[in-house]
Amino acid sequence: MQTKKEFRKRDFFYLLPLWLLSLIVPDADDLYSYRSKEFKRRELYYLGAVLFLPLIWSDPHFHHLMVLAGIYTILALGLSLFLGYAGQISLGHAAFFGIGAYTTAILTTRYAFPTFLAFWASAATAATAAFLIGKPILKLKGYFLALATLGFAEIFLVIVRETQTLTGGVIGIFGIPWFSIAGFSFDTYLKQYYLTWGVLLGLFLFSKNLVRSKLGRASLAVAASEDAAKSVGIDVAQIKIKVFVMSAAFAGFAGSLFACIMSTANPEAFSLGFSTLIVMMVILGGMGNLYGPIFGSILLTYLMDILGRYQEWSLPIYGVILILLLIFFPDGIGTRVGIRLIYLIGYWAKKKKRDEGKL
Amino acid sequence: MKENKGMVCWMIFLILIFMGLATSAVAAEKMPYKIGANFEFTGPWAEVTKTLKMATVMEVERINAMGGVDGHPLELIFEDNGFDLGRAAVNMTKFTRDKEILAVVGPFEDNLQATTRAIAEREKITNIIICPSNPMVRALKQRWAFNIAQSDIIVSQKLVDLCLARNYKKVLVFPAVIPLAQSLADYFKRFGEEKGMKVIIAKETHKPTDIDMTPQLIKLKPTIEQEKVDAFYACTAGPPGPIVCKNMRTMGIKTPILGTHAFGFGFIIALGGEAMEGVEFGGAKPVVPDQLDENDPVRPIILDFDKRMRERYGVGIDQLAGYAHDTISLIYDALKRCQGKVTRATFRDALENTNSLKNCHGIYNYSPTDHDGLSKKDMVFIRIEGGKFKRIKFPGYE
Amino acid sequence: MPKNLPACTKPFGEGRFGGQVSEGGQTEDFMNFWTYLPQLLSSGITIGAIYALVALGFVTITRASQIINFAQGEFVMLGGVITFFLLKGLNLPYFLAALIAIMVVIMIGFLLQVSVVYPLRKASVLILIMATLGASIFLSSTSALVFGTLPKALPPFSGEQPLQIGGLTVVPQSVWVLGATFLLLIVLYLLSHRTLLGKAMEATSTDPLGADLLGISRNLMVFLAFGVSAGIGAFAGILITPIFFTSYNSGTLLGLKGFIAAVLGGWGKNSGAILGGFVLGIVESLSVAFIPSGYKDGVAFAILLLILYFRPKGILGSPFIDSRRW
Amino acid sequence: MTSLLIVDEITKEYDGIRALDRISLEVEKGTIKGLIGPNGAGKSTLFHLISGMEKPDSGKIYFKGKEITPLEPNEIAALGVGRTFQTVQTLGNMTVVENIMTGMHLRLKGGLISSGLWLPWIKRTEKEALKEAKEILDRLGLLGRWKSPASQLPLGKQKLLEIGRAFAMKPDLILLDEPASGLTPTEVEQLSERICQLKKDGITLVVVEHHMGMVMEIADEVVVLDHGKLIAEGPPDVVRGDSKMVEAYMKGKRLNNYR
Repeated sequence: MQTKKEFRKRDFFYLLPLWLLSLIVPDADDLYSYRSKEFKRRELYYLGAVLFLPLIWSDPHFHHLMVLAGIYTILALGLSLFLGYAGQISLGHAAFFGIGAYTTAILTTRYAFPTFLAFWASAATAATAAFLIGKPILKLKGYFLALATLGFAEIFLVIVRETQTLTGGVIGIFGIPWFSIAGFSFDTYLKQYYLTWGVLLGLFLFSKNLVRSKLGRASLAVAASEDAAKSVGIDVAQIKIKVFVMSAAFAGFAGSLFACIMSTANPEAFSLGFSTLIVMMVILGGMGNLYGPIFGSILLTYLMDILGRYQEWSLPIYGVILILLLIFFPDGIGTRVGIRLIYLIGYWAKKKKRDEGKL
Repeated sequence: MKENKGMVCWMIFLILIFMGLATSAVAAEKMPYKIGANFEFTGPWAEVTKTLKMATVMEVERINAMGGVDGHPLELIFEDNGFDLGRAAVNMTKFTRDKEILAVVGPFEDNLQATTRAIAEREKITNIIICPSNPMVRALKQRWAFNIAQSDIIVSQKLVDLCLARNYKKVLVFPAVIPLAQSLADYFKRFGEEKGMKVIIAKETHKPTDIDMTPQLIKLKPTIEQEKVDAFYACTAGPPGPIVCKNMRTMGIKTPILGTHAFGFGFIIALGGEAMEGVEFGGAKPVVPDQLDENDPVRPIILDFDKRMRERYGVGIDQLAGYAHDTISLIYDALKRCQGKVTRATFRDALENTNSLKNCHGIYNYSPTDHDGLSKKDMVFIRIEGGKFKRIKFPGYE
Repeated sequence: MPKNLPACTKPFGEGRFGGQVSEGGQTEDFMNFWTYLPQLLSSGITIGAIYALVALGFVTITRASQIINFAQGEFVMLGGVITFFLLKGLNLPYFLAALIAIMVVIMIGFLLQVSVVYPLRKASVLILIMATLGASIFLSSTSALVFGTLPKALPPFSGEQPLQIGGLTVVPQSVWVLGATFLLLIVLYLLSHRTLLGKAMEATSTDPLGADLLGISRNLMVFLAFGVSAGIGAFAGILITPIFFTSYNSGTLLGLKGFIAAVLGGWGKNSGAILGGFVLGIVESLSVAFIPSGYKDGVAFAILLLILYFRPKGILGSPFIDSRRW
Repeated sequence: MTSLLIVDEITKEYDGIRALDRISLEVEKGTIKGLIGPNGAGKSTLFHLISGMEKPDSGKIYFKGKEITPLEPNEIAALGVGRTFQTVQTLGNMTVVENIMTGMHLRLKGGLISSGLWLPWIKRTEKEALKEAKEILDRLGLLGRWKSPASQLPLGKQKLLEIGRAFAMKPDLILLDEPASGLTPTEVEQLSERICQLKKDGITLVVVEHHMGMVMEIADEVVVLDHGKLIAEGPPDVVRGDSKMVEAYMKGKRLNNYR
């Protein structure tokens, strides 16, 4: 009797924080449920948080961090279309990010393009590059696909370092202007925050639509079983190319924003480590789930920032944390926690009903 | 059960009291002046940063032991930016957020410096940068950014002097693909040709990560032989230097080798072994602390600093330790000269008015037009002999 | 002192020595290129041997279980660095230091398998890739923490004086490297073709279920394979450190090149790994004669892309390519 | 040519072993063709060749009088050949209804951008597709679980779902690869009912099956393969009496044990 009471108490203890968590943690059955048009209440929570958090918590450091997280999220969102939905591996997205950044840098500093045009141009360039490289590469699978994309990224770095007349080589390009639309320039972190997350919101809706359309189903089918996909007449190679190009375009957008906000572009920023970081964001957030990238990138960006305090130890700790997270949450923290949550709530509700029934 | 509860209550009460006392005690003494340090504790520069940290910490403790700046202790706050652009920028913002932080030191990597300097300019906080080697970055005329290093201009001028003294008429430059090396090569060519030398910059380059330079050298060897170059300028930094020397000696090229001031580290000799014998370069004074002139104004400072470093860490000073020492003493000096309330603005003005301040690396003079500080007189000619750095002098070139 | 900084008012890159290369800088005349061909070849062969050794490490693991261990390069790095530490820090004799270092690295390999690969044995390819990458981050940064990031150089096994063989000069260490490589190849050949253990490893890789039915413990095989490959890596590290300095971050690139070599020669074959290693090393060092040396690293990855596109089986063909995972 | 599918003298070898040896058969429109034979007789190989997953060493395959031998699987599917798999391959990462809608892939329109922007016509198509998919599920009796993940269905339902997916393509020919394997007798009953319904819809079927009773019941014609050779062909009753088939397939046992 007493034990039962204790149980109920403990459940209650769990539930309050977990309910709060459920507002920020992506929904587990987003993985499965038919992707419906109408927004859920949870999504409104997210939107509200994105809109008002920076105003409530007006701290430049937080804003700056969220700007970075937003940029990484755009990149990770594109990657999760390719990684989580089409089930292909890419370790080369840092290259597309870099292509975007360099396109913006060159266009704005050399040819005095308005940043808004450069923004679209960089996405176009990245998409074109993805199309050209994807046609031969995407017939590979698994490890070899990963290695091929990685090789592409390395080659991109070498080219950037060597073509000094165009990219400034290792010296890089400086003095990229702020992002500005029609004379309104985003010069404070708050404005940049709204810029980044506005772009992110648009791309998020875009990919949400994409995922529940014909193309999204086709890519999921490719991920599940290519034979089955072929047997219903899906052109597997074409689908792969489409998704790859799409994710590269996202990376281009992200790169352009990055160049504008950091006001510099140099090869060191687009190395293998960055690709790894982005893939980790997608995995940890939970693959095949559009909220995953957001969750994962915010998580990792904050992790990196906190680790900065442990000067020399930051990198080893980072490595250990990565491995542990991968071992214990191979299908993403978000998904895992969400499932636990739903299970627990359901269990609690059942138990309550049972007790009432008894009384 | 009950006793325990009572105990707990008492404990909490006592703790609260103690905390109150502690806070009041802290409030009693003067607020510290905070300095942010935005360094690469991980990544390729980790070793360098370790030295910087050791020296800065030691200097700050010494100043605090002397009673700080009229009562205010100095306080260092370290953040790791992991060699990453985004994290460096975020750290910068984190520092600017804390109103008590007067200045930020670092980062060390060229590509990060551009961003942090831009932020410093926007947020109006002093950013002291150690070894800004990227010409594009160093040359940005910014109010709030100060450089602590021999600029590559004076390094190149010094090396040209060395060539003239040695009477090298034709020099082949083998540059690395790092910003420092590139600007060094350019300036060396310009000043050398002003002085009537013939400077050949090879098309062959090498990366900092290359582990074998033989192929490049093989392509350069014909040039060396046909053009009969008098000296070979290994324009690089870090491990590639010794590798180049080793490979050249292995291939039996006997041309004398010139180095950059980045050769002035112990590990370079350790790596190169006997291949490094006879390499000459224009370096900073801390490289040869014991071989300076008696009348050298900075000699006592260097010797004292060297002694303290050896006492505390058991290692002698090198150029980087010198830079760290100079950073802290510059800050100390500026803080002492601050009129009235010490704010970021007043601190910056005081720092900009630094005038003939004696330091490890020489005599610093900052002015609104010059944020570089050092001059050519603060460098010496150095030759590697018997696995040691040996200072060499030439009449007329000092 | 007023400074004129024309270089900095220049637009980027323009006038850096992409442009302002002087006349004598480049040697397009192949007369003297051919005269130096043997020299290029010798340096290529030395590096090729290193790549071959790293590739052997990859192959060993793949033969036991179809896993790619991205931390392979770190084994090489650790071998060199730990030997240096024992030699210089603890003043052990060279041979003993090398032996202990190899042992330690083998232990690390075992630990890696137990702590990372075994828990993820049922995970997808992607997770394994990321986990091993995380492991490599951890290993390299930890070695930076413990042994410092300064590059390390071991004394060569026998003498510093370069040998004069005909026209070309060779460091005696590269002879050691070559000899050791072939010795190791023979040992591995015997291990994998003459002993039961090797056959068991291959069996687990080609047909895991069948191996299980035969009573071969797959996990044990993977465990042993990690130890062996770690040993090979450490051995390679000790061999190369006298010639090319080993620093905490030199592992990653070496690992990738070794992997490229393994794919080039024929994935999953010891002979393929050796062949691929030498081909890659020679092509890399010869390529410098025809293209600006800045593109040298790109060459290896270009080769990777080409080989993956046109002949994923590699030169000698591969037993594993058909399996669904590749 | 009146026949819908014509397989003409095709041969397939796997390193030396002849999986199929100069097989030729014709499938009339609107009939059900049963394809039986012991394990390793090459039935699944034949399916792979027809659906283009593998290419024959020699011989040709015609569908609607058009040669489909060199075509890619998805092109063949686009011509109207649906199929199911021996090891059931439902798309486990999607819901049941999405599986069916995946089957409609070719019939839906919508490009990358337009579906990303969710333009009106996309909206309309998706709505109709959903409606139709639900109808199909209703016929298969799966409408109750249309929202649950396909991987959570029991095996029998998954097989049905697979057939539904193939049917959603509105094909002219469906190749069923051992639809009844691993099903309980009642499920087999349901299955054969569904198949007959499909036939009523005017869809031609080719069924590979071990379950003799079912094949003999639903098939109009039966083909017996053994070690890559076609040893008997004809209506079920004829084939059942065929001595060659009996001793090849039944290993001399009396057939009615299997009925």
